[in-house]
Formats: sequence, C-alpha cells, structure tokens
Amino acid sequence: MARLSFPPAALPASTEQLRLDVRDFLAKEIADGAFVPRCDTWLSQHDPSFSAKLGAAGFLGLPWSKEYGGHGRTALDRFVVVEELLAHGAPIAAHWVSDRQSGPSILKHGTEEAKRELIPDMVAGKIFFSIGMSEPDSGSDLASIRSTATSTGGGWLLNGTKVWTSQAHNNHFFIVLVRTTPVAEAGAKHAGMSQFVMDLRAPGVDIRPIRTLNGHHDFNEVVMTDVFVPEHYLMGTLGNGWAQVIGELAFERSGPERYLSTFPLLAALIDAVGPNPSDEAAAQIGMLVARLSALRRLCISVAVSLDNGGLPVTEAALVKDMGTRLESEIGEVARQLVPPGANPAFDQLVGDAVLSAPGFTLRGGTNEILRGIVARELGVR
Amino acid sequence: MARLSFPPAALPASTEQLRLDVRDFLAKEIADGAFVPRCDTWLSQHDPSFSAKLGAAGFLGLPWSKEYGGHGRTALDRFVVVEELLAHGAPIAAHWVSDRQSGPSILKHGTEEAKRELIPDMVAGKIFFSIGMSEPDSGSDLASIRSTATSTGGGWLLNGTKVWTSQAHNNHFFIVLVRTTPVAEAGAKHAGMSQFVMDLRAPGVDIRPIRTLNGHHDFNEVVMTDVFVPEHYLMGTLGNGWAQVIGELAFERSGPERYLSTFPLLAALIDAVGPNPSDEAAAQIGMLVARLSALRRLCISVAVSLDNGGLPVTEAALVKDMGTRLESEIGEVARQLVPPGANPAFDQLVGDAVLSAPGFTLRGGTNEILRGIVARELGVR
Amino acid sequence: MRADDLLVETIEGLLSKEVTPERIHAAEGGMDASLWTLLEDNGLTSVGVPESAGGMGGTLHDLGAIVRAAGRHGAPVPIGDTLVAATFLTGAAIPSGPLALAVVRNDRPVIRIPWGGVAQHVVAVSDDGVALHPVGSMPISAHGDNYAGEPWIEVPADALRAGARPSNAGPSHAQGAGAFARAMLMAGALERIVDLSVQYANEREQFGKQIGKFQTIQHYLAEMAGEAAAAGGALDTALDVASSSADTEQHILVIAAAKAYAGRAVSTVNRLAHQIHGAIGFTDEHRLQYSTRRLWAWRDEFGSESEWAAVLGRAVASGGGDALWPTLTRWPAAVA
Amino acid sequence: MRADDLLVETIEGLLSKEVTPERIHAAEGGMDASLWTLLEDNGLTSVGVPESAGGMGGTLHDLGAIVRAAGRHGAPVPIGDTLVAATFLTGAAIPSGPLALAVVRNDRPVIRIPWGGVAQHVVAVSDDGVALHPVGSMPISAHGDNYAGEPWIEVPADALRAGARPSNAGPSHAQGAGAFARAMLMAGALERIVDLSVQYANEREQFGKQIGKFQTIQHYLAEMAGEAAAAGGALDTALDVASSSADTEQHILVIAAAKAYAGRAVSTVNRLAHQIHGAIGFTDEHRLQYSTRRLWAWRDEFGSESEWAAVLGRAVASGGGDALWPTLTRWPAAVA
Repeated sequence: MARLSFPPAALPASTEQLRLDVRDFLAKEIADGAFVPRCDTWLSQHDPSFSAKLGAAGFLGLPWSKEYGGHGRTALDRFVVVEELLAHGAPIAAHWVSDRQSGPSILKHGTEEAKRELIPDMVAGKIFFSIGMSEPDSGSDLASIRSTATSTGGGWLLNGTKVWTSQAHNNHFFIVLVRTTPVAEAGAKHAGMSQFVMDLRAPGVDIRPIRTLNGHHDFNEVVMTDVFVPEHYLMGTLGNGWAQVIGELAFERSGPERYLSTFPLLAALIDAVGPNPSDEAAAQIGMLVARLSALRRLCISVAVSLDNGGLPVTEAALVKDMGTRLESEIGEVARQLVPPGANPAFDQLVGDAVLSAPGFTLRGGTNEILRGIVARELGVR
Repeated sequence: MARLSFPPAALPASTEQLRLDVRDFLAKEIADGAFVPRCDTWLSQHDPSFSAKLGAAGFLGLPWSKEYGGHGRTALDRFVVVEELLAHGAPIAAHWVSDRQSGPSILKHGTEEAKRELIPDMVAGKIFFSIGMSEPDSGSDLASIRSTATSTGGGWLLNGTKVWTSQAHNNHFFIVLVRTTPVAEAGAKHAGMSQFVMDLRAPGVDIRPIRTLNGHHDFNEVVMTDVFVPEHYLMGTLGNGWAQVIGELAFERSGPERYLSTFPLLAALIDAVGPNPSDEAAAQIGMLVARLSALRRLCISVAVSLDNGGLPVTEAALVKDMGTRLESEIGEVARQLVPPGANPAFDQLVGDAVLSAPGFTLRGGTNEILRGIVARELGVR
Repeated sequence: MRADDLLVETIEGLLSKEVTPERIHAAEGGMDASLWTLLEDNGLTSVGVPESAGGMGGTLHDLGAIVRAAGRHGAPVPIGDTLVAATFLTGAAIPSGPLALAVVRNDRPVIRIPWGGVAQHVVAVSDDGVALHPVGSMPISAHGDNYAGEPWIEVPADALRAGARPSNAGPSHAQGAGAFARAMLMAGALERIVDLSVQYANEREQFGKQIGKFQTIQHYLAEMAGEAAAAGGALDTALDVASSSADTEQHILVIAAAKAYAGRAVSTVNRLAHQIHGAIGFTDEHRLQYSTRRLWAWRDEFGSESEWAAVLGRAVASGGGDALWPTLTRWPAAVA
Repeated sequence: MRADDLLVETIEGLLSKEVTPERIHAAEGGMDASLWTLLEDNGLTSVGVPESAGGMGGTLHDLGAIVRAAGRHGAPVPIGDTLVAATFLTGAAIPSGPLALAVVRNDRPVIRIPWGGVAQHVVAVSDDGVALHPVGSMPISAHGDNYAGEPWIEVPADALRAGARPSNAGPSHAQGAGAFARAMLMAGALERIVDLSVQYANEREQFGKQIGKFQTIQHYLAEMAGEAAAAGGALDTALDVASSSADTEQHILVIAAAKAYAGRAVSTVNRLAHQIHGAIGFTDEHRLQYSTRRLWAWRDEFGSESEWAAVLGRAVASGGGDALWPTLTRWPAAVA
C-alpha cells in the first residue's frame, strides 16, 4: 500500500540562534512602529523599505550561493526566518516571490549573466519578482496557457496575457511561462513551453489591476504586446518550461505560509479571550493550537525532505490542503469567540482573515486539485 | 433555475389533541417502567407488547382506510404520532416498517384478499413486517438484484438472498422485490421486477443474523429456497415492481426518523450540562436545537406536500442527508460536553448514538447518493 | 401563513430590474438613493406599519418577503432596518426616509449603528425606552463601512438614550428585531448564492468538461442548497411564531434560531460558493461577492450565530431536557 | 529521534502474523493471553523499563513504536497501558503480567480502570503517591467493556489510594501517561483505517466501476490520510519533546496536543471510512470495525479531545498571545 511519508524530522539546532536573531529584529521593528502585525502579509503587505531592512540584516537569499551574493546557508535556515516573519505578521510581500522561488529558479536555471545581474539585489531586498503563470480561463488547468515567445534578433518577443500576478504593479520582474512551440508541433499539451525573466517595466507591458473582494489591489493582469526579452533571460532549456515549473511546486506548496497566514489573529484571539476562558472556549483555542502544531510538524518534515533532495510533492499538497483550511477556520473561531465592535485592532485582523479566506484555498492549486493529487498517491485512480 | 421547493407549511390544528394524547400515553408508560428512552429505537428496540399497546390505543394504521380496520385519519396524524414516539425514545421497531410502508403498500398495491387478511392485525400491532430489498453486492445500486420468482401452480416460487432485512428474525412477513423476468428478456435493468408479500416463517426460508458493530442483532440475511408464495400475495402489477418501490422512496426518506434518532440523547444532554452552561456550551446546544427545528420545518413541509399528492423526492433526499448528519453530530457534541464515566444512563445513550451513527448515513440511500439526487434536481448533471 | 403573492411579485420585479451589479458597486459606502425613492413611492418602505399610522399595512410575512427579496438581490438600501425600526415607533408618526436601529446596550459607552451613515433617523432602544433622533442631530464619534460597504456610525450611548419615551421594548427586543431583519436578508442572499453557483457550474469548463459534472462540485451544491433551504425554513418558522403566538417569550427564541442558522449557513455556503467559482469569484467584478460580502457582514450584525445560539441554548438549558420537545413542537404553531 | 529499526520490524512482523480478525473477535471481553505471552517472551512488555530494573531498556520512541504498532493491528492486549504504567514504578520491582493504570482523581469516589478486567496489577496514582495493587486484592464495584470489548473495572478510590508510596507523580501525570498511550494506539489505528479504506475503494465496484474512481471517495481518502498523518505528527512531536526537553511543563502540553488531535481525527476518519465501506463495514465480521471501535473507545479514555484541547487552551490563554509562537517553536525541539 502506498502511504504518504512524513519521516520524523526536526530543524537543526544551528537554526536556533538565527530564529532568536530574527525575533529580536522583529521585536525592535514592532516597538519602533515599523509595522502593525496583520494577516496574510506575504501576499498583501508590500513594503520595499522593510524588505530592504531585512536584506541589510542578512535575512534574504539565505540559502543562495555566496558566489552570487547569497549567504550560503540552508533552506532550513530560510524556513526559520520565514516562520518568524509570518508569525509576527510582518510586511513581506515585496520580496516574497523573489526570495521563495524566483531566486532559486534563476540560480538553478538562469544564465550566468542573469545570475550576476539579478541575484545580488534580490539578496539586498531591492529587486522584487512576481509570478507569470495563470492565464485567463486557464484556471486549475495550467497546461492550457496560450501566451507565446517568438525568437527575434538577440532575444524573444513575448505576447499574451497573464493574470493573478501578485504585486506586478509594485515589482520589477516576473518569471513567465509561455509557449515557444505551438501545441500542434510540440505534440503534447505539456511540451513546448519555456520560462523567461521579463522586465515588468519594459515597453509593451500593460499592467491592469485585478481588485479582489477584500478591497485589495494585490493582483494584476499583465498584457504583453511584443515585449522584448533578451536572450540571456531564457531560463533553463528551451521547451522544458513545464518540467521546470512542476519541479517547483513542492517548494511553492509546502511553506509555512500555507498555515501561518492568520497566525497573528490567533495570537490576538488568545489575548482577547483573556487568561480565564471557559472550558469550551479553551477547547476551541487549544484545538487550533494542536492543529497548528501538528501541521507545523508535517511542514518541517517536508522541508527537511526537500533539503535532503527529496521531492515530496504529494506530502506538500496534503499540508497545503490542511493548512489553508486551518487558516480559514482560525477566522471563523475568532469571530465567534469574540464578537465584533469591542476592539478595532482585533476586528481588523478578523476582517483580514474572513475576507481573504477564499483565496487561501484557491491560490497555488485549489484544495480539490490537491486532494486529487493525494488520492492518486494513495493508490486510487 | 430549478430550485428545491419547501413551501411554508404547518401541521393542521386537528393534530394537536392527538399529539397530547400520545404524549400522555407515553408519560404513563415511562412512569410505569414500560421502557427507558433510548436512541434509534425505530430500528433497534423491538417490543411486540408495546406495539400491541399502541395498536390498542389506536395509534397504528392511522391514515389507513376504515374499510380494512384503519382509523381513516391522515398521514399528518401519523406524522405527529411518530414524532412523539421517536422523541420519547419509545421501543417501536416491531411495527415500524409495517406502519410506515408495508401497510400503505398493501393498501395501494395488494389484492383485496391480502388487505382483508393482513391490515386489521397490522392496525392492532400484532403482525409485523420487514423489508426485502437489498441483496449481497447490490449496495447502492438497487436495480442490480438477482432474486427471482417463477410462476408455479397457484402461486410463485421465490429463490435468492436478501440482506439487511431488519428484524426479520422477529417479524412475520416482508415485502420482497424480485425478478420475474430475466434482464435479457426484460430489455432494461429496471424492468421485469415484481413485489410480493412473503411469510418469513414459510418452508424454505432461512434467516441468518447479520450482527453489527454496535453489538446489535437488528439485521438479517434471508435466504429463500423455493419458497412458495400464494398468488394473492403478488403486489400490484407483474413486472412493475421497480416503479412501485421508487414511488415509496419519498415516503421512506422524509420521515422524522431521519433526524430524531438521537433526540433522547439531546434531551439528556441538556439535563447533563445543567441549567447554567457556559456561553460556548450553550451555543453548541443551541445550534443543535436550531438545526433540529429547521429540519423539522422542512420535514413537515415535505410531509404536507406528500399529503397533498406531491412527490417531493428531491426534497426528501435533502432532508434525509441533513437530518442524518445532525443525528450523528448530536452524539459527537454530547460526548465532548459531558465526559463519560459520571452517568451510566447518559453514557448508554452516547454509546447508542456513536456506535449506531455509521448506519444513520448509509441506510435508506447513502448520503452521497442523496446529494447526487439533489444536485441533479438543482440542474447540474 | 405566507406573504401576499402580488406584493412578492412587485418587489421581485422591481428589484430584478433595478439592482444591477453596477448599481450595487456604485452604492458602496452609501446607498442607492433612487432605488430608495422607488421603493418609497411604491409604498414598500412602510409595509408592516398600520395604515392608521400612515403605513401600508400588511403582515409580518409581507414584511419578511420584502426584506428577503432585498437580501436576494443585494439591494443597497436599508429597507430591512427601516421596516423593523418602524415597529418600535408605536403611536408616534413615522418619519419618511430610511431609519436605522440602535441597540443601546448598557455595557458599551458607544453604540455602533448599522446603516447609520445613510439613515435620516435613528430609532434608539434603551432601557429608558424608545427615542427617535434625526441623524443630523447626533454626535457621531466614528463611522465606517461593514464588509459590504454599508455605512455604519458610532454614537455615544448617552446621546441615544436622551429623550426616550417609556416603552415595553428594551435593547434585547431591538437586538432581536435587528437580528430578525438580518435573518430575512440572509435567507434571500443564501438562495441567490446557490443559484449563482449552479449557473456557474453549468457554464464553466475545466479539464474539458463543465465543472458541474465533477461529483465534488455536485455534492458542494447539494450541501449549499440544504443549508440555504434550512435557513429559509428557520426564518419561516420565526415569521409564523412571531405573528401568531401569544407567548412572546417564544418570539425571541425562534428569532435566535433563525439568526443562528443563517449565520451557520454562511460558513458553508460562502466557502463552497467561492471554492466553486474559483479565482474569478474572488474578484470585485464578479456578481458573487456582492452576496457573499453581505452575508459575512450581516452574520455579525445584531449578534453572531454563536451569540444567538447561546441565547437559545441557555433557554433550553434552563427549561431542562423534558421541556425541549414540547417547546419545539410549539414552533411552527399548528394552524388550520 | 526515531525508534530502533530492528525493534519496529520485530513488533510489526509479530503482530502481522498473530493478530487476525478471528483472534481479535475471540478476545473481546478479555484479552489474547497467548499473544501477551509471546510479547512478554520477546521482551516487548518491558521496553522503556531500564535494564537495571529488570526491563528491556530502550527509549521512549521505542515504546511509542511498539504501542503504535499495537494500535495499527488492534492487538487485543494491554501493552500500551502496561508500558506506561511501569514508568510510575520507579525504584520498585516491576511485576510480570499486564498492568493497568488508575488515575485516582479527587472528584470521583469510584475510579474506572481501563483494561482492569485482565490486568494482574493496578498502578494507582493519587495525590498520596503511587500504589501497586494485585487486581485480585481489589474491591471491584463494577465491570464492563469499552466499545472495543476491552474490559474495565471500577474500584473505590480509597482502596486505590491505600498503601501509596510518596511520589512526585500525581493523578494529572497518570492521566497524561494514559493519554499518551492512547495517542500512540490511535495514531496506529488511524493509519490502518486509511489503508483499509484505500484497499476497499480499489476492490469494491458500484454502478459498474471501482468506487475509488468516484471523486468524492478520492477526496474522502485524501482527507482521512491528512488527519491520520497529522495525528501521527502530533504524536511524534510529543515523543520528541517528552524525551528531550528538560522543561517538564511542556510534556503535558505536547501530550495534550497529541491526544486532542488524535481524538479530532477519529471523528473524520471513522465517519468517512464507514461511509466508504458502506453496509459491509458496519457488520461485526468486517475488519474495519475492529479499528473504528477501538478509536471510539480510546478517544474517550484518559480524557477526550475536548478535555485535552482545553488543557492546552488554558495553558496558552494564561501565557498570553505573544507567548504562543515561542511555545510552539520549542516543539519539536531543535536537534542536531
């Protein structure tokens, strides 16, 4: 019987000091009024100056090679830093995609020139990236994209439309997945796609806001009309884009941002109910904590497995499904234990959680897609 | 857009006195020690003497024609009586099937001879019926049955195996669905089936217990080997069995037994938590009560619609899906608000509810089947 | 009992025509004044107010049908609050224009008043009785919008208490009336979301087929339809009992059950509707979110589902287990 | 940290061979004495007891692996209770034969002792300390079986307190130890139910195809696998913290989290497993119910999920919101 594997795993002791350093840094920032803890900050709270401070403090690009300006530490060191930033509700949307996936992608697939040009400023928290994946009507069926790149003198011309590119209006680049060979010629739906780094300020780029029901402008539609991309911005092997993207999914799906988005609300809830809750209120809070702790354990197991060269795609899908549901339910429990109207700061966190919740279980693969992945791994099909 | 229809409906005022009469009757029986309230009594608590008392008191066969010994009242009168019996946890398994569906079936489809022979004793609570529907491996796919009846001198010879016939070991008859024309000849999977009344004590009938995980012997396997059934026990039209059975489903699925099976536990829970619960405990109990009240409303709407000649199959499916989940959740809430070990009578009711719960959402059409029926009616397919 | 058929047709026809997504969007942070005027001109803003008091007359079921329709369409006007607030003005002339309802609790120095941002008058119900204040005369200490862009204000409790006429009604009655209006609105919005979701499931294709063909989507829709139907049933029971039962203590319990159920239904229905609609339903341009945001807002106003469930739970706990069934069978009242 | 691989292989191999449905069935109301003897002969009933005290030695993780395996197979012997009860007998000789653990709470005149019906000795932990009683010497006031046919006894608290040797351990520690054993058993049983359900979904056909091809069944299985994995993770964290952290106050919290999570998982996993298995899984002849009945019994013993969640919730509430994250990041302990 196939069974999901979450080998017992723990973060190395070497991460402990780093954790305390980040915590000290954040305590000072909060005390200085640099930010007020919010929910879902990795998507919504874009603060270039805060990201630059993190860069200056050495908290970005941690696992990246020193050769290109990184800190040469481990993915688990980054994991600890990210946990602290999320748990404290710090404004980290500016560098989020850059630090999580664009940097590693460029280091893995990018040209030498691209690495030298981009990575140092990403480590410094000065160049920010978005994601260019989804297209209108592609929905959960990512392979159905229609944007194209055609070869031209010294580079490529990109055309098409990407949607749900978070913070494209505030960021500098995105890594975009496009067709470089038509489906008919490529022979298979997943073949003939390639990845490029694209400058979001280049001529021919039109960025239009997609406003969401929580009142945010986090997302954009990015329309590309003959956008020129230089040759050295091709990522990896021409035509191999799909495999490159899929290889990143476990990284994208397994992070602590999949269960910590509403942690600041949980902490606030504990203060709001006070030190002497009823048995039943205590049980509701305690169960949220038990769930958080259990998912954190699984998430660490996935992170360690990734760090050891494993590719726990299914396990990551499972953690994301469960974690995002927990994120939503924290909002539901909080608003019922503490009625609104008494504490505006608390109400703000509840509002963040409630109105952003639909996104938690849709972004990065809907929970229905994720459960299908898990079921297949379990051996039904 | 198709939408489910639950027109506002209420029980007629004429049922009020009947309700009070049943309530008085039950209060006296409880005071006399005739029974201790239990959960799920309509399946599990088989007490012929109690059923006979109900018959003598005039509470059985209420809507049946006076011509055959019935009381000539309405289906809504029966509804009220059944509500009271269930809510008080009375032992009603003996006459349950007889009163709910076998009597009405015989009155609708049975021969004159069968009506004269059987109905009076059913009204008296002295002849009890079981259901002969499911077969080994038929599962949710009821049309796949393989039992047969073949014509013989003056009657039929029945062969095959029925499973999940509740109380067959204690009851007198069942109404059995069998093939009278092979599928190949009948032309369609649902054609060529017929219904018969069969004496469970006839030669060739072998009744074997199916014990369930709650420790009960409620169900049986009934093996029929050349069982003779007289001609006048044929129900309705030869070959029309499937349509007859389907026509009964709304009646079978919409009754108060689909949300009241664990009501005695809810009443006991209220006493167990006492008059001053915490806000959160009160909220949990209050929400169960709100759900019960809402489902009762919908159930009454279905009952009134049926009484008016409607066939609210989908609405009945919806009420059953929601009601059976509520029955199960009452057990889950109860055991968490009142830890076991303090009150054996309460623990008994919790045990009834917890161990019988898997049956609630399987019997009479699984909840997955029911949700499919509802979705189709909503207009997706 | 049911609402007048002609009235239901009128309000449905009117709102179907008027309440477009564009107009809902434009009204956020305020209200749709021309819709209000149209409703007023049709006499729909004083249904439930006796003709002797200058109203349109009509039953509680008529009132309920209007507010439920407003909820179904997401009508950006304070019709529900106006109609229930007017019921506290017994013997007084009912002013024209939208009313808001202030529940002047004793444990809060400042009272948040839903829809106060666009109402002409506030009906303030305190332990001192009922006061009618022009909003323009109130000291407003804060203002903002609920999740749906319906503007509230906050006013010091003392200012709201001032000038109260003695009344049998107290803050708990006003809380109940506000919750009743929310339960009506919510029953309508829940139905609408089921309709939108069925429609979307039949239109949207993924992986080469309509998503309504996926079993999981079908089961989601069935679950949503069940919750919406049950919330509607709970409301119907509350309308029946509140209009027929002489036992006024039961009124607050059936309202509690209706508001609690509606709130519970929101969790399931909103969650599954957005899951079905995917990313597009999360954008502020899609029709869905006009309904889901309203439900998120309304479930919190005039008491959340847990607060109302606790009201009901405390009542049945104090009555004891044997009293539960007789209580339940008094609702809905048996009628001829 | 993890258990010794050889030990895990040994217990798995042994239980796979011995624990058949027939033997589980036959043992109901008692235990499987020959299985017990086999485990004893293999030294598995004293793992975690130091060799100096006549035990087999081994770590807490070893103990956890044995009990989890027992839970996975539904082994009808009190191996979990015996192993954790022995940890209270510090400095005393450990008697042979099964042990039961009595949590002598001050608020109950009579104490229910799981597995007391087949144990040779009871380890009774009260505020007076720890007492070791031969079961034959106890005044038994009641007896019965839990949902899984594991026999309990009830004994007056005073009789259990008698003869106690002073100890640092009190009833709350014993409650924690019993809950820990249950969390281990439950983690194993949850895994087993996922396996049985996947297997059944691939075998059973309905409407002309394997039921595992239905999307709803697939999603049920994914949800079950998630709950089982998380319960296992919560247990692993408890094992790590309890064996490595010097801060003993944390021990009870991670055990609380593990037992709470396991109990929560039961609701989902048992419900969906039975829904997948249909009628056949509800019969007492099917393998499934040996696991589901155990889980229903175990989730209630030594504190339900709501009781343990409340322990955890009260602890974090008293610490305040800012302390929650530092607490969570202390479990699992960072190790080299």
